Amino acid sequence: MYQVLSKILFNIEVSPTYYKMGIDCPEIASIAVPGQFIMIRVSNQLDPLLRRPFVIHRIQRANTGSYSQVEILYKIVGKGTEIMSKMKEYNDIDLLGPVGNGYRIDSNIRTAVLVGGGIGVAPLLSLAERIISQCSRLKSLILLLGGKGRDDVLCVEEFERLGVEVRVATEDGSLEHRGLVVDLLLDYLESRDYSPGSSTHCFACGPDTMLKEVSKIIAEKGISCQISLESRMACAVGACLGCVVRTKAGGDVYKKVCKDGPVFDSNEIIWE
Amino acid sequence: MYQVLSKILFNIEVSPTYYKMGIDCPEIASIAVPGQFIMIRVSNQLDPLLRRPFVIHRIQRANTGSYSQVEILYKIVGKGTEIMSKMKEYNDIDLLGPVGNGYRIDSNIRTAVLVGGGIGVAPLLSLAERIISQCSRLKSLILLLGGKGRDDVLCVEEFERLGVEVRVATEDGSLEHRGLVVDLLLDYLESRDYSPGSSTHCFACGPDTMLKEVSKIIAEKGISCQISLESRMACAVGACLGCVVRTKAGGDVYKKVCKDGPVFDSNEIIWE
Amino acid sequence: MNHSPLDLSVNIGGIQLKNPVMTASGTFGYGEEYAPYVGLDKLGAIVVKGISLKPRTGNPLPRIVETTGGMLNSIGLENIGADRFIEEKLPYLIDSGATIIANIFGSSIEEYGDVANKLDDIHGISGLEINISCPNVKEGGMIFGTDPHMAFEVVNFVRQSTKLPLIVKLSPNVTDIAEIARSVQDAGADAISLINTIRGMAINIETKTPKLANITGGLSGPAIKPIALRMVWEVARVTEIPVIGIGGIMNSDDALEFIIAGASAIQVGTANFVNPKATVDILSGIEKYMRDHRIGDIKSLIGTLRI
Amino acid sequence: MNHSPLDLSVNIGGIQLKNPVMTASGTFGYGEEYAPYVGLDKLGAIVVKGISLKPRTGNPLPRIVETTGGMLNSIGLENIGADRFIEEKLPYLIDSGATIIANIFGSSIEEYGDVANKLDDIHGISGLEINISCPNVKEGGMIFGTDPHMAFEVVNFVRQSTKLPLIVKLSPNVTDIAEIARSVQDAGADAISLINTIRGMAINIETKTPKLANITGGLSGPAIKPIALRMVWEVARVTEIPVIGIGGIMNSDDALEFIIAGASAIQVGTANFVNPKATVDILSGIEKYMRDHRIGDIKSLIGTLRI
Ligand SMILES: Cc1cc2nc3c(=O)[nH]c(=O)nc-3n(C[C@H](O)[C@H](O)[C@H](O)COP(=O)(O)OP(=O)(O)OC[C@H]3O[C@@H](n4cnc5c(N)ncnc54)[C@H](O)[C@@H]3O)c2cc1C
Ligand SMILES: Cc1cc2nc3c(=O)[nH]c(=O)nc-3n(C[C@H](O)[C@H](O)[C@H](O)COP(=O)(O)OP(=O)(O)OC[C@H]3O[C@@H](n4cnc5c(N)ncnc54)[C@H](O)[C@@H]3O)c2cc1C
Ligand SMILES: Cc1cc2nc3c(=O)[nH]c(=O)nc-3n(C[C@H](O)[C@H](O)[C@H](O)COP(=O)(O)O)c2cc1C
Ligand SMILES: Cc1cc2nc3c(=O)[nH]c(=O)nc-3n(C[C@H](O)[C@H](O)[C@H](O)COP(=O)(O)O)c2cc1C
Ligand code: FES
Ligand code: FES
Repeated sequence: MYQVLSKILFNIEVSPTYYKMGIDCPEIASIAVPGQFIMIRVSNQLDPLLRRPFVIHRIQRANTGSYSQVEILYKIVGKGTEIMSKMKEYNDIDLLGPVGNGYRIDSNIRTAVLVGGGIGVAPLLSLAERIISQCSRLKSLILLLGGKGRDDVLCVEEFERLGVEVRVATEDGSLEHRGLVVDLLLDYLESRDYSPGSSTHCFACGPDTMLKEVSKIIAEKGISCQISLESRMACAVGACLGCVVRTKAGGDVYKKVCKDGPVFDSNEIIWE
Repeated sequence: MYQVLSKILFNIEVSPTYYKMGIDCPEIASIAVPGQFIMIRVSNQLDPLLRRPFVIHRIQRANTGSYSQVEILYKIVGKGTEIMSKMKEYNDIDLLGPVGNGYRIDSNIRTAVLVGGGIGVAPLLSLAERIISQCSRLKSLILLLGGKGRDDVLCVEEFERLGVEVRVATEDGSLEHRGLVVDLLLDYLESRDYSPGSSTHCFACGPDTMLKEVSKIIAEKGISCQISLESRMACAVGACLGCVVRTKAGGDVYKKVCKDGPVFDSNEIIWE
Repeated sequence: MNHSPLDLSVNIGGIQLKNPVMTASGTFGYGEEYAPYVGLDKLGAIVVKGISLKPRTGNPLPRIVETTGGMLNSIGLENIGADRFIEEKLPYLIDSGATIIANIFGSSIEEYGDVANKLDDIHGISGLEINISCPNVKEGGMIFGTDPHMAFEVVNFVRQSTKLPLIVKLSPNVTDIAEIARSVQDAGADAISLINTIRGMAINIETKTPKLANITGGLSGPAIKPIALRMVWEVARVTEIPVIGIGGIMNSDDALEFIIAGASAIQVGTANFVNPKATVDILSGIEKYMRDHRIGDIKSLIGTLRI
Repeated sequence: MNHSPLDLSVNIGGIQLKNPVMTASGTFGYGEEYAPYVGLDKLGAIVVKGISLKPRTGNPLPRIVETTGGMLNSIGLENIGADRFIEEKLPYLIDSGATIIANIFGSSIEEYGDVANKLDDIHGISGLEINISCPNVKEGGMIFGTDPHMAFEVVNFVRQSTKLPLIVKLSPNVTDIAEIARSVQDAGADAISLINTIRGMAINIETKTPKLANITGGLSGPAIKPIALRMVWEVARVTEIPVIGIGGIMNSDDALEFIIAGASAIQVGTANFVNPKATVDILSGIEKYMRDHRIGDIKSLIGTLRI
């Protein structure tokens, strides 16, 4: 894990209130795996004080061939992300990373179902890229994507360019299916596209309510599911015990989202 | 007095650690007088919390003819000025002003001696401009300017362009007289340039130690001297009583630098 | 509903306020200073700079230091005294249509009583706020507001010196704020306001001297908000009289936190320095929140914290 | 002089430290977590997360809220207990070459004694820091550290349970910190550290619930620095044993303020979260100050405030 002062390569609005930032940081890019995150210091002053966590959206190769850029996808929700949205290219940004444990990718995967809710799509792009490059037996890679409205449905083109099949649900019906992404999951699991078995894996990221639902549905099917959790963080190194989540590991113990996660097996979590 | 969100027109380094900022604010420019100041909010966040005071360096006419710009001249000394130095043109800046009482310019002035120490030169430029335009009997306008080194001696050209005679002292001798600006004042008062009497006025701005010295010297000569004081400020409207200075008005009472000043008659002040 | 009139009025121990947004003593002068920015009659009340019987010159300079998210002040209760307040400052305030609360203090119990008594019959003053964070000179400098018995004594004495509604302003520099609150309630306070500033210090490492001439000063501003909010909640839970929340309120969200915690009104202090329109901005933010949440009467929001 | 070696060593009640920069309990885990950023053997000491006799799961979530210039935490002293600390965490720390101080607590006087006793003979521990900001479960939740008599009792009991140097960490939530400090000195403390966090609160105005599941939490970070500094100064003036300054120290200037106010060493807490290299940055900043000011021995700077 590194602390680096890196250059912002770009910082663009991709949809109202959603931004994508590219950062030149070979130290982090070269060792990061999908699902890991970075901690960004949003101000040189002491308000806001704490760093903000953002999952790595994409890990990019520079011209030379080795990984050197990371991208994050973020939504303005408060003062930290507001400040970030005003940062300019060539400016320095203070990063800590890569943090945590990313998705574990079983090279025997034949079917991968990615489930993303809103900004939860962020880690799934680099995940899709890695699955494609690492799973030689891959037959089907499908993304179920949900959002409140059409503006909250991000990166569809990028996924399609990778050959991922994308199905979309919006709560207001402004794009494709009107309803929740869990509807898409239920539909999928009932359809003939779905092939049960140990070579089918599910990966989900999104709001807690969605993850809880997805976990329940998946548990009934008995297939493996990795989910990416969010939690309020102070240190992100496992020192402060601020970010813990209740898990079944050894009965009922807290695990640290920052260090033991943010990716967990869905059946590990005790939902409140 | 107004609170306005104004556009920065330029913000340039004029000498190492010294900057000049131009701001488009007709509300303030059109009513400001030399010696008044503005309060700048340096961050939208809450650190730094308080506004910073800066005296008006210049009041400029826009093309249309009415005053619409103010300029400030500032030195980086801490975190607020550091942040200001990074502000960009076209950005918004939150101002309060014009604050306080400026220099009172007697239209009968024949000789005006301006004394500036370091950044204390800031208010003297607009003052010189006003004296020139308002005092029809003006015979002699002289600026005595001091600084640690040559980099701390600012605006000489601007004054000379106005026809002001500029004499410079630097502590390290890197420019003109090696020594203090008070040396220049003493010399001047001994010279034949100096004409005692009620039509000679002195105006000074600089560090407290300098102002104290100048006040003492001037008091002995019995000529009128207005000095511009600095003090830690919170409100700048006369409400918090944080910025007071001991004066002889009515015995020994505190006056508010922000509201009763920042310009005072030198013989009013009780120096600590 | 969106256009039905909102009821923002609150009653603070007998003082009827248009709305719960007041100014904090010592941060708004005598109102006049902020009149270019704020319609004084628009606010719930103006609490003026602390007044003593005789004028006081206050502490030496420097009196102000900025800290992270806050500031220290050691003004030392400089003020023009009750007589000049009545003659020079009150008429303007009355003319402005503002609801006026006089903040008072003394360095002995008797002095508290004297100034309360002096203001008792003055037209235009709606209530008194007594600042018990002052050192009791007679008892060797101990602060009235840090000992429940002394707090009782001073409030009890002032209570007998005035018929005006009495707000008692508490010092946060105590182990158990609820205990002090109960004492002053028992002594006859009509309302409680809190918090005053928290004692703090800053040092210049070059000169090795305190940054304030008075060595220590009072910390105010957003830095102290979490502490203030906790204390307001602790006090509101155990008292029957209205509580006024003070401490680091910068915007309407902050104000609403205090109201939900149990404050019937709030005071805005340091925020005035940062944003001279803070009080009116807070007021309109509260109105917006009420509209958005379909709250017709602010009183129905007070103390609604769910725990 | 610029190149002569600097003496940064200090002795804290029998614990010899290389330099005055320590980590604050609960903000640096067991050292290991920050090893990628900081040479653990470079610091004065590592104070580990608070240890109780048995493991504790701590409070429900959320446990963390950011505030202006600070943060509230309600971790609730979650920890793995003394046994697992000794088996799983201590060996790494010993290997790293760090000077190790164990922060301990209990919910009864006896429990304090038990954990002190358990760590007494453990190789590698240079001293104990006892956290007396914990509720005394037996006495109905009252905090040991807010009553001078209870503070005396607990320190006195621990004193008899261990031969290790004993640092007592004070709670700031009191009226008179100097009084508590004198009590623990009388009870046999070898040093005093302060301040622990200040109780605070934050409310979500949409849900009308506290932002922390535990309702209140402890405020730390630069927001509290002025209060911490004032308390360190008040305590250092009236005690003979060394004082360790804690609270909002973000950089070497902050650290130097505490040393000038009378602290023989300092602890860095919340700053680690913002800048994982904060401790070493502070250390080199102190060294630079000493060079710039021609101070050869840090001890000559302690308590040099001129008032
Ligand atoms: C492991 C992880 C990965 C994340 N990845 C992304 C991402 O890729 N894109 C994205 O847009 N968001 C992501 N988030 C959420 C993101 O961290 C928050 O939206 C952000 O911290 C909000 O900061 P703010 O200052 O704008 O909001 P404020 O509400 O002003 O923040 C106040 C405090 O709350 C914390 N906070 C607020 N919301 C969240 C949240 N949802 N999760 C954790 N802490 C929060 C902030 O970090 C800060 O400490 C991630 C969160 C975690 C834990
Ligand atoms: C009426 C008036 C006019 C001024 N005009 C100018 C000017 O034209 N150009 C210029 O460069 N400077 C001027 N100053 C000084 C300027 O306000 C300070 O340099 C500036 O506030 C420093 O802010 P900082 O955050 O960089 O420093 P910091 O040291 O980080 O500031 C900390 C706090 O101390 C206050 N402070 C620090 N130095 C001073 C000071 N010298 N006077 C008053 N408050 C101070 C700050 O406002 C802030 O509240 C003026 C001061 C006053 C009172
Ligand atoms: C400069 C200044 C002067 C103050 N003077 C007084 C006073 O005279 N009487 C009083 O009761 N409180 C006084 N206070 C305390 C404020 O009224 C208020 O309780 C405190 O500042 C906390 O609120 P804030 O964080 O919103 O500023 C003063 C505060 C400041 C900052
Ligand atoms: C997340 C967190 C956990 C803490 N845990 C402990 C603890 O276990 N024992 C203890 O004595 N103090 C604990 N503290 C208090 C710190 O050691 C320190 O006293 C306080 O945070 C003030 O210092 P700071 O402002 O530098 O953080 C904790 C503080 C934080 C922020
Ligand atoms: S954020 Fe500190 S332990 Fe996870
Ligand atoms: S700065 Fe507040 S009275 Fe002058």
